[in-house]
Amino acid sequence: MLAYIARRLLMLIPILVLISMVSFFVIQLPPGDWVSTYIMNLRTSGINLSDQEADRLTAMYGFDQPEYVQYLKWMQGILTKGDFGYSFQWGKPVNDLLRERLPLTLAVSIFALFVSWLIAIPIGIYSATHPYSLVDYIATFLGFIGLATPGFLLAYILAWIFFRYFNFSTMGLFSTAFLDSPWSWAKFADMLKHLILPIIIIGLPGAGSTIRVMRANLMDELKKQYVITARAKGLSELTLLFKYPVRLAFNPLFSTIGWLLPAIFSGEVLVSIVLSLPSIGPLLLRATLAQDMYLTGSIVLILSTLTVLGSLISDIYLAWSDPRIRYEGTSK
Amino acid sequence: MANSQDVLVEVQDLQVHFHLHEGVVRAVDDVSFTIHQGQTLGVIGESGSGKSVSAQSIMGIVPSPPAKQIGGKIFMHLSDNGTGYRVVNLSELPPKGNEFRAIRGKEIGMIFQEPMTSFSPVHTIGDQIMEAILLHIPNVSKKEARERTIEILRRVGIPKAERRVDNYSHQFSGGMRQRAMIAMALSCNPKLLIADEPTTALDVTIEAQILELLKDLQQEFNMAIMYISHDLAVVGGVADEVMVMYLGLVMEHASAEEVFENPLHPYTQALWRSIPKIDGDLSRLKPISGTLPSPFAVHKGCPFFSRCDDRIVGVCDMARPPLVEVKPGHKVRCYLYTEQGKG
Amino acid sequence: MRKVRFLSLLAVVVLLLAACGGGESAPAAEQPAAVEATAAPATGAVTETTSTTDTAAAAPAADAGAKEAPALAELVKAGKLPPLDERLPKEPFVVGPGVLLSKEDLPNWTPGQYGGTINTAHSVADWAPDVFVMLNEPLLQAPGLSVQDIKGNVLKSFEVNADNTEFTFHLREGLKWSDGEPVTTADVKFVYENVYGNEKISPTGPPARFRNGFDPAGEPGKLAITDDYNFKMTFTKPYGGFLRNLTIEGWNGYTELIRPSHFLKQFHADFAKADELKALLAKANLKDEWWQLYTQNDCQNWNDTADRCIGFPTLNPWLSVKSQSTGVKTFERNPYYWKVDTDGKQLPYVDKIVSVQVEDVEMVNQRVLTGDIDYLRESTGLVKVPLYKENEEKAGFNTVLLDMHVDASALFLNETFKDETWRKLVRDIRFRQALSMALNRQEFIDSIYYSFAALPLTSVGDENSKYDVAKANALLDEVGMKEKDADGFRMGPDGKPFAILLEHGAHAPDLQPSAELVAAQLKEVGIKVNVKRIDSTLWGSRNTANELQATVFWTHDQGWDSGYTGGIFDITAPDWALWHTSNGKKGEEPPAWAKQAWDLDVKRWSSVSGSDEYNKLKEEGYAWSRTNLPVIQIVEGVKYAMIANKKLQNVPQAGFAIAANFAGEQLWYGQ
Amino acid sequence: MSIQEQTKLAKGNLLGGIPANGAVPDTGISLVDENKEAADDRFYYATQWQLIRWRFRRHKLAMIALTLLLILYFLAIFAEFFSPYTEQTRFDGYQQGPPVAIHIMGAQGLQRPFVYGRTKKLNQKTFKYDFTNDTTKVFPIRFFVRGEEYKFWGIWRTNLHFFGTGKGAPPILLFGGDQLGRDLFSRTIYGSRVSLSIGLIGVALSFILGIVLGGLSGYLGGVVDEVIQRTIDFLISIPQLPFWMALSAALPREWPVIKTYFAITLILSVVGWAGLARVVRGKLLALREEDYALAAQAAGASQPRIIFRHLLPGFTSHLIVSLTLAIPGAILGETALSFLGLGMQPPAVSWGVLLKDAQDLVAIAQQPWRLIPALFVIGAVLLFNFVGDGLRDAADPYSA
Repeated sequence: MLAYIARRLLMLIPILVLISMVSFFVIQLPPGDWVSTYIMNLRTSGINLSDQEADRLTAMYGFDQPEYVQYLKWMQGILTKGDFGYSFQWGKPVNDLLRERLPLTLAVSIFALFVSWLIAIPIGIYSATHPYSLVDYIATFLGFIGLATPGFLLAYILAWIFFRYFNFSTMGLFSTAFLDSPWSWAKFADMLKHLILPIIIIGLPGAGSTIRVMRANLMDELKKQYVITARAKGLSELTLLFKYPVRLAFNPLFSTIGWLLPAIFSGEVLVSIVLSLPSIGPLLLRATLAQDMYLTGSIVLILSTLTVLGSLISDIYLAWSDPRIRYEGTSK
Repeated sequence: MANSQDVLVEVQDLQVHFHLHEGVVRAVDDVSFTIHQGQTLGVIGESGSGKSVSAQSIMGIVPSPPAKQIGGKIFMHLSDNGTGYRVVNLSELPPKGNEFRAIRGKEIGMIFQEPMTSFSPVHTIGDQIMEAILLHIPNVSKKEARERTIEILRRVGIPKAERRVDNYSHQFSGGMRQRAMIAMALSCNPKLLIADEPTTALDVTIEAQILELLKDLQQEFNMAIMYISHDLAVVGGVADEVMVMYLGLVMEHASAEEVFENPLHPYTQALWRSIPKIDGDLSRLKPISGTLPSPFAVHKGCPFFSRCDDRIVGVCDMARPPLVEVKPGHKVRCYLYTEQGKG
Repeated sequence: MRKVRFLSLLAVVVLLLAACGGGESAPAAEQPAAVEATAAPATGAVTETTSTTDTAAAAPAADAGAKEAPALAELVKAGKLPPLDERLPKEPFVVGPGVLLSKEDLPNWTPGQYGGTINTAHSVADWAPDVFVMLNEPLLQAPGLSVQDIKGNVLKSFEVNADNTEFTFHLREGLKWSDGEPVTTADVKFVYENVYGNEKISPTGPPARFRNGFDPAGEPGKLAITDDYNFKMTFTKPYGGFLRNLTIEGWNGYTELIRPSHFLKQFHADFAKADELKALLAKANLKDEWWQLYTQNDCQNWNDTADRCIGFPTLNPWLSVKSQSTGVKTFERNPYYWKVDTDGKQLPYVDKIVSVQVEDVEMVNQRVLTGDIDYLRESTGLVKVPLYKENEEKAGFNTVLLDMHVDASALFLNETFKDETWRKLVRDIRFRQALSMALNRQEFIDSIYYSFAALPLTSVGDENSKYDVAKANALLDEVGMKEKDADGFRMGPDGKPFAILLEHGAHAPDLQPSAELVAAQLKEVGIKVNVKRIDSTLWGSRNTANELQATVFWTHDQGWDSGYTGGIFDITAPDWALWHTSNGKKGEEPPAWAKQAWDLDVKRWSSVSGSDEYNKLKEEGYAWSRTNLPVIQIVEGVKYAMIANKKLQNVPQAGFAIAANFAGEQLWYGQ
Repeated sequence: MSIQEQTKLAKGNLLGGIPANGAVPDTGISLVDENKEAADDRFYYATQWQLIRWRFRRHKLAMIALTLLLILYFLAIFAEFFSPYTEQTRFDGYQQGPPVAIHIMGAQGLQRPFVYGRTKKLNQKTFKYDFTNDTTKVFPIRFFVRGEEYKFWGIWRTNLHFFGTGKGAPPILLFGGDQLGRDLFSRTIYGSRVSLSIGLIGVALSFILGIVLGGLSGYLGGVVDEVIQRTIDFLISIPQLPFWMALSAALPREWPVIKTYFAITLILSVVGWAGLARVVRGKLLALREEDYALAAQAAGASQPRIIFRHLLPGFTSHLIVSLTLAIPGAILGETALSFLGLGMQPPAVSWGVLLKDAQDLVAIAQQPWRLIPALFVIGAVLLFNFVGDGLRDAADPYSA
């Protein structure tokens, strides 16, 4: 087991290197660079910079160097100083931006996951143990609706409803009154009020698919012989359900926990854009559009690393939970 | 009729129906039998004959829905502290209730056809056996339960049981798994062991070992066995009494000897003929003609009518033949042994 | 509601202060509960204000005496700030009727009261355009966006010699940076000699506006410092347009010529102490590229809303301060601001501007509808007007329809696109005329601008903007596109299938429907147009690389009446523009009619804006555009919806919407 | 000789005493029509897929969903015929107009369904458009009407439409008009063509890759497994957003929008196989230890045969669930990309493009008909899920 983990950790290194390269170079495939984007943005606002000014900016930010030199410098900064570089678009170090936004993003994502599981797993279990019942039909239908409605559309419609019936602006993290006030309980409560909607919308598709997956897995497991064996032992239905099939039905869920991050993240991008949450998603989209390469590269690198680690954790969990995999090496 | 003192389970007029999309399957139709203490009842039948459902009814684990017990009673004679005994109607107990659960696994153990999947793949064998012990035997510590588990594993012939107890099912071979299964079923000294085709999935030498083991254990634990099989030969080897079932009906019920030496029902005879004999020539081998009718079919007469060699048109297809006691202890459901048939 | 109470609170506090002679120090915002009880009766004491009648008299008598914001008065009392007369220049800029906005646009200017916060929103990363314009202070000024009647702004005044070559400027004596340091000609000298003159920071020297004839290749003007408050710029050729170039035109700010040298010197190798500079470089992960350090720490006017410029000394009405929340920009009044109203009260009236970052412009509108936005221009949409109107009573705002400072979409056909057949065709004026006549502009006005736009009579003219399919067809037949394919599309003059690839960006919401409508309407005269939306950056780089065959974009200078001349070629003939900017070294030599445009520009730039000569040249420019049709303007005079809190005073009723931002320091909250 | 010995030997010769009945499990449950010998035979010899088909037919919701999906696809295939106008036809005066009401009560009482012409006027107070019906003249709705000319499948020129008001008559806009006065109903039908087909190709390719590579990885193990697994880790962990942007900029610019989009869909499906491959591998790891795989191996079956013939059917139901989730996933993905401005763009018409048009508070608040295309998206995704559910139940051999 330890050897397995060690081997997997070792395998991480080439993957992360590859990811860092891809995240740096692929985003620079489209023509132009940050300076041209910047100049374009100024032009949109009516400010015309001269070509000389453009050349000056290009040289000043080091865009005239070959890309691999830029890459190596960036990597060196990350590895030696934990410095992810500088965001041209925001005019500050990438680290500052990440520090501002990563906690909120992770909090929202994890909360959304938590909420979606909290809703979906009991429903999934109930649906599987009471298939074709009224509750099952309702739960399945709601799960499908959660899956079928584009999150951004839902965000718009709910935002409208919140305005129409509560005169509440769902946009952003705070109400106007708290925008520029220091942290207080009232401000915190206000933030929570604003987070309810995004967490629900981000968690909804996840809840929909979790209900489905849980129901399908558990129904498969419930038909297995070992359930009948356990029942023949005289176990109570609840003990039986949770000790055996539920645990096994969780496995496919846990095995995908690593990829939930990118999935939740991509949902988060859209919803955060609509609801203007200061999270990582909109930051990445803007950075990519503006070719703010160190920022884009850093976000992609961090997300990818989290995902790789997530799937590593899933694998370790699976290996730990399933003796057939745990003893894979020994039984052969 | 046997002395009521040694009656363990008495099944009276059991009727179980499966309500399916396509119609109703009369899986068990008017079945009555008695299991005596320390004795073995063999139940024989093809797929869909209702033999497993009968056993599951005793155990209270019939999949419901779609199954539904329509009628009948299942009495279990339970001894109270070794002195008296009380009789419980199992079919009246809620199958998921505490009372039934206290019987299930404690008074009745069950082993199944597929040793491959009968154990949870993610729990150790020992854990799963201990669970039954902890559940049913009062005031037993974990350590004692473990020791008892090792003991019983050793008893069923698992070598190095003290180490194997921590193994997972995939680390056991098929035969070993079935031994472990038996160990689990016996872990609480049940009065009745239901063996639902326990050797079907095993090869012949292992099968023989398992059968031998069951016989030994039966003596040792003084328990009754309900042995279910589609294999006449195997049942012949273990049973004291044999019950032949066909499409939910009991066709013949007699002592093992009677069934083998003097099979009365054309179906039993046909089954007997389809098995090669050591001294007989192979030309006498004869499969049963026709195929099993649809389980949804409602048979006005004898369900075996369409495949029967001795059928009497106008009698057998008109009404269901009654189960008649031809001689003491030998019951058969066939018009050949009734007034109508003889006439 | 909230605002009413806040204002009445302020009134009460002011009253109290006046009564106690300033003995008590209780910042209004911090103890709302304590004062609330007395708020209600106090409100009654304040004179009723009606927005239509003469509101000058409405200013409460109580704070008439106070010349500065209460919060600043507190600081002065606490000794943390010098008194007002030490903070104001000797001759402050006086704002009154017709000063920041013309009397036509804002007929009833009123002096205001202090207080309140303007809540707004921005959607660009680290860049709040609405606030940027509010903050911006050019060197010279004229009402609105006008360049007709130029006066001093940051610079107190100026004189021009007869042949428009020598410009004498006078700084405001006593003018101070927001950190209290005086503004002197040292700051001018620093910018001109140590920034523009330093080849590390500015490899190409001073920008075009400081060169003869606003020509990037022109000879730079010469700076002569007279004393602390007076300096001269001299050019070798007449450059009357120099003055315009120091106004708001092009969104210029004072940073073009004046920057806080006392602050910037620490990053500049010519001034900084070697070891201190070294430490700063090390902190910024730089070796000895001090010019990078310098640029990272220098803020030009368009950086004023950027987070990194928090704390940078400015001359703006509000200062960028660190915000309490991520994605929010906060601006507080500049205690050293140098403008006063006619009563001598220091501007700005409004305490604070808070702009929240939005990711999706659509949702700004939700915030508008809930009344959470007090002022919005950049992110509004004409299409939303019915929604604004429906909710303005409930949410307490006004929807003001003003003019847009750019002319919305125009169809650009690239005359230097690398395709011989295309070039020959598009350079034929008849082709351009045909396309112009094939456009049913009324449909654009109805569908895209909800009738808030007009036909482009100035730039395209009556004849060419009249929808006339028959004439368009006839012209197309004439230019050799008579043959049609099976689908009814015209073949090119070379007999091959003909299609225009129209690529447009997403800079504005009207570009995409305009492009679609152009394609659909041109199909009716047999011209095949393939429309493709591309990323805005990609659009920019393709434009620069002369790779766009056709596009829709806006034409820019409606606001500054520079007409449809030279600048047009940047998009409609990049190779000609390149030839021009490179003095004929690169690109392709344009035909005579195109060169005329630049000639006109040069002449106009040498004349003084607002002069008769200037205005004549301006008209000539439009005439040139109508004759030559370098770009097919689709509509003119598009309106812009502006959202303003109902209580905001001095909101213009006409003119350019963006001019209202520009005059932000005179906005104030009434009852 | 005892009976026991006899029978033991007998069993050695012949496994089982009674001819076993096909693959019917010993639960006493099987599924056939009543009293039909022929049906019985058919049942016993039915292949797995036939069984799935029969079971699927019993799933009412899934059958309804499948029927509706087929109708949607049918409409999409014959979009030009079923939509009264082309997707680009503009109607002056119908910009942002609500759906045209269909009347049956005219001046002369009940008559065949008809529409009125109408005029549009900007209300100077509310700044909304007021639409007034011109009730003086009625325009009956006709089927198989001659209307606007179009090229069917880009091949045949015709002007036959399923329904409409005929050439020159005021239009019938069932779902109202968009900003430029185009018929939203026609646009929805045209859009379904792109939206419903776009996922299929990518999903199909992803699936083939996922099953093959996941299969090899799970069954072969060792170095192959390691390499494929790490490739999967890599592919899964990279956010797709930047890739879309890079690719959409790097593809040839002359390509029309749809071609570009298809190209990107294909390229991304090469990335999309990873998730499925992981699942396939996991399932195979569990299954390859099972007896039947070992048995097949012992019988000398080739490796690929074991994987695809013996092991894959073991989790068909799981694959089907994944598949039915992947196709609607692609439909939703298209709308999400359009929302970000990275997917389909006008003048191409897809549901994503129409949804992007409707992402407007004005639409939600004042012109709700512009949200109708969203109902199609949600509906199509739901239908795919229902069909998938039905398939899952049908493919499960133990389902009742």
